[in-house]
Amino acid sequence: METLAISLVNAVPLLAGVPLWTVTLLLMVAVAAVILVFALTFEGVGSLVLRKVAGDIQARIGPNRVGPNGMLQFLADGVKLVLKEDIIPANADRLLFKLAPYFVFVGSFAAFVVVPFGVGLIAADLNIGIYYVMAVTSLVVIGVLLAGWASNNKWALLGGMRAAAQIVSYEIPVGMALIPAVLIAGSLSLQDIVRSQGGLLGIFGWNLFHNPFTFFSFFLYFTAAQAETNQTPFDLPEAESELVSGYNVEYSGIRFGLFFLAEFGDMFIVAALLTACFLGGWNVPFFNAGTLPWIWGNLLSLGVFLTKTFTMVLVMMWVRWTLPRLRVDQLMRMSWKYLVPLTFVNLLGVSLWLLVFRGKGIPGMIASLFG
Amino acid sequence: MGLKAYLNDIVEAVVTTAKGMRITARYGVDPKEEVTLQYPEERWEIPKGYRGFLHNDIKTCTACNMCVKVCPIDCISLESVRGADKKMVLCSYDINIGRCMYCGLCVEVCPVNSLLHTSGYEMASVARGELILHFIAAEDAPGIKARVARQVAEAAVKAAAQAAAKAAEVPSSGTAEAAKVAEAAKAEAAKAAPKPEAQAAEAPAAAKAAEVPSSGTAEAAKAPVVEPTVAKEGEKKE
Amino acid sequence: MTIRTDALPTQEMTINMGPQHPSTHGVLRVILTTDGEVVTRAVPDMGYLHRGLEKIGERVTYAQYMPFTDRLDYLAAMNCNCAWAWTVEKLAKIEVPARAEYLRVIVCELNRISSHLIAFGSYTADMGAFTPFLYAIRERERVNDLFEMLCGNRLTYNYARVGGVSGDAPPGFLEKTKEFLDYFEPKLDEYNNLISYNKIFVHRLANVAVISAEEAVAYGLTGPNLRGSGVPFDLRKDEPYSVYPKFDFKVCVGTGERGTLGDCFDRYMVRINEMRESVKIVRQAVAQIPDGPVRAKVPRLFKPPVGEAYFRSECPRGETGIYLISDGTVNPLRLKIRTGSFVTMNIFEKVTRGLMIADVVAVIGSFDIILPEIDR
Amino acid sequence: MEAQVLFDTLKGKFGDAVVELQGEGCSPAFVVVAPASVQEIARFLRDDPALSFDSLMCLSGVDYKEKFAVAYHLHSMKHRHAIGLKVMLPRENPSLPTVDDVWPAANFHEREAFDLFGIVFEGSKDLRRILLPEDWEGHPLRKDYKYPDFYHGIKV
Repeated sequence: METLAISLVNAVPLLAGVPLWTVTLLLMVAVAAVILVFALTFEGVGSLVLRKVAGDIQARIGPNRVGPNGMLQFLADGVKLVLKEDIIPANADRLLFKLAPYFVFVGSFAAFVVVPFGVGLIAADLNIGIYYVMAVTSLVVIGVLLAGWASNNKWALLGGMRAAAQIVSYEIPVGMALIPAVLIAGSLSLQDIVRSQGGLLGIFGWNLFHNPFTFFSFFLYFTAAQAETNQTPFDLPEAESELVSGYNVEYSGIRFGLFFLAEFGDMFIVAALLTACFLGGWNVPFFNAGTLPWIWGNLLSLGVFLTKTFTMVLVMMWVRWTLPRLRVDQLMRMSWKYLVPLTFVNLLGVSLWLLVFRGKGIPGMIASLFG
Repeated sequence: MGLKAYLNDIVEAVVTTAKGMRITARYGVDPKEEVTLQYPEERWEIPKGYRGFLHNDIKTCTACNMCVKVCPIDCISLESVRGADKKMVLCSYDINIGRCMYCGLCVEVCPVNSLLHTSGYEMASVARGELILHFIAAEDAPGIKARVARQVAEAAVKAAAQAAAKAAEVPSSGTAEAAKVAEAAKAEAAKAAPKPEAQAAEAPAAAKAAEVPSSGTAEAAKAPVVEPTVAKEGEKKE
Repeated sequence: MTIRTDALPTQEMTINMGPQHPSTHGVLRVILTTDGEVVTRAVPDMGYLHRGLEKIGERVTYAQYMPFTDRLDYLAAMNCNCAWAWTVEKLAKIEVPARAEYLRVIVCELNRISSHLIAFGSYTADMGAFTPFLYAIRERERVNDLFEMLCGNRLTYNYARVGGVSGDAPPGFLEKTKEFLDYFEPKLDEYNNLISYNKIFVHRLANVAVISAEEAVAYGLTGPNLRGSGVPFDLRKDEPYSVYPKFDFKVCVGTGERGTLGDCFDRYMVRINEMRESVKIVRQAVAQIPDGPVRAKVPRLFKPPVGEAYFRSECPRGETGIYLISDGTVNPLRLKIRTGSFVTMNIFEKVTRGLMIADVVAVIGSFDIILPEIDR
Repeated sequence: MEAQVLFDTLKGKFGDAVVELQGEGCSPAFVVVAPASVQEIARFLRDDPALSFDSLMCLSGVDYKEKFAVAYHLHSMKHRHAIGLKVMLPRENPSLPTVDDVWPAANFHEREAFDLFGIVFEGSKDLRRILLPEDWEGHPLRKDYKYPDFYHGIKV
């Protein structure tokens, strides 16, 4: 960000007298605003798409009244949420009750910072990108737990407890399933991971096809991430038919809206990580977008990235509208007896593979056979 | 749990999930599978014999009271007076459709098929009173009563006169029978007469208030009828 | 799931589930005492929908009571209609024309299909899969269309009458019924593929709330809940009424195919299989239906002889038994309706002990209770 | 099994506790028994291998205007036969022993009879109102029940 600020100061003579830190700060705020707008738009559109997909799958139409073909439904929903009365239960812990939605929203929004949207489109290319995402999204647990506790509602409390147990247990398989990508790239930075999947192999350069173990990692991560973002079949913290609405049962208006937005934000983050770590990220197949002029290169790679990400989001919705929900003990069993051992075995497999074949994947080996 | 069972579990989970997802995907992509009826714009075909709002054709109704008796929840109320020709004349017929459960028992018992189900099913209202259908406007009831009373009185007077004339016609016969008939007719006329008079005394005031023309015959035709298309009213109100 | 009692001392929590709760299938209230997620006691509290249907019965005539039976179990109103008609006919020994009996069987079985569809659909929705619920509703709409064609209403049919049915089938009804059956039968396999044998679904249901055959009989369970425990008892077969003896069908019982005999999955599967049997019955009935009148002559001011009758018929939610006492007047002296759901709730507290909260939902769904039937 | 045969069996076993056979116009026929011995008879009906009435179909309170009654409808899954059992009770303080330890199914029915008729089942493991609120006054299915105008200030 600072380098960008320096080049900006150099380019625009008007800014010559302004201290460098001010420019940097302003630039950061501007970037944050752009990402916020993007996140909110995605979350709005995501909710619309979710309902449309649900409609299609369930042999009905879905929202189609607001705007052409229901396109503006999410705006109507948003306006409704903002205008609704903000109710705080009489015996709630008011401070924590108000604080909880922000925790959840911040946790999901802050992860957008390291999402590699394009060749140069990344708010902060942290060298600990993946760890940052995992750390920041864990903030959601605190928010959910606070919400459940502060509501002074036993259903909400149960939802909060479930969420805490669930997210904490699934943190391990999520991390373990992502490590193969880190091993292959040799870096925790998401940009580096994406770049490692570029090259002349096209889609066979993706980590997904690198070796059998990475192939499995993709599905393991997908499953574990579904659980971490509380999507069906792992939507126990919400569990509409059991806990009514779980931790957010007492929330209304914009506070509920924040939970709602965070849910879609999480969905995007998971899909983005899937894309970045396994599906080649913003890499345009058989083409190096970095060679194009800055603006076109970035636009092209952004398009590729978003296409892949949205496809993954759609698949997540598809799963969501097909499967029933697990029970709490089954959820825990799934994490500790299935996903954790499998991800460890997988990690071992990837490490051995990399050691034995000196970092080469199957497509790479085949390619080198043919010169 | 052996390793085989463990792996079997995983495979089974994946296979059954895939099966389910194949079905949902088929519905997801096939637009023909959408079954939603876009209600206010599209409507389903209402079959014959649909049990919608009740409608009573008061011109055919004989005020036999069967529907009132059979209604399990007493949502029909009816008031009638005995007319000049000994038939009952309706002076009010109300159905509380807020209470009606559309069971159709009343329609089934109606001997002249004047009470029927329409195909109307839409009605929105903000007051419960609006849900009571008046097939004869409440303000017309006194007018109808007055008219019927007058007709009854007229008929009674006529009958008395006829009887008297009959009695006068056959004085020569002098039989006790004829005298008896004449006597009876007179007595009947006398019985009938005072009552209508008493009513007639009240009636003008009521009639005036309601501004019902006392032209008698025209009234029956004029008696306001609630249109069968109640649904339209509901739409207007929306 | 075993509970360690020697663990750290914890406090039990009392949770109020219902009467407004998405998966109590109405206004059932369950007072849960839980130890974390594990239910130590679940006491059902009923009566939120009590309308005094038995008291109403004492002030209306026999014919007038028919619409009230619609409200007894609104998802299977036809079955309740016919149960009432059969009871009164048993009491007054009225002969019903054959065509009317066939029509009754057709509508009863169609209604059983639609009721089991709701049971299936709402159960999957309780388990978190919302999609099959809408598929079930879609199929049920078709049955409703048929009933609307037949009697003019979609939910409260009021179709049966003492001595027959309210009207003959309109032209085209039987053909449309056949069309529906042809459409519906393959859907059952689709449901099985979509959800019934889904690993998660099976895991949620199998070995949950096991009721042994002896227990089921002792607690008076009937219908699919009894058959789910492996007792092959079906009133249509074992105490035949109407024209049921003329049809060939199988009594579906639980087999314990994915767990223990008598668990939630067995009760669920019995319903799915029963839909197939109902399709079979309707097919036969449509093929065999004779011509003729549909209503016996019953005096308008109907007064049955002094006497008492208990008639039970197989409704989708178990046996609906009506105990009817006549004192020779136009109104019954007393009528008691024994419904499947009401009796089933008796065992609820027993089977839910030690389950998890999510399992309580599974148990309620597997019993397929409906509140108007419990509260009457 | 014929109702008459069953009646004779019971008569032979319990003597005066078995009052009469009510067969006329009743289907199934009723064996009227004395209130005090209903539990004993019920247990016999269930446990006797020739009878084995293992299922209680229905238990209803009845108000015959001059008397109360409790009617039991029994069915045997093994022999597929049915019989009615009836107990006549006085209008004042009607009470009789419970049968819910013979047939667990009886519990809810007994609660309902207690709720709507005020018939007390002695020794019941859980005799509370079931359909009406705990603080409801009166027993609605009695013929002499007066409808209340208000319940907690709410117009009924």
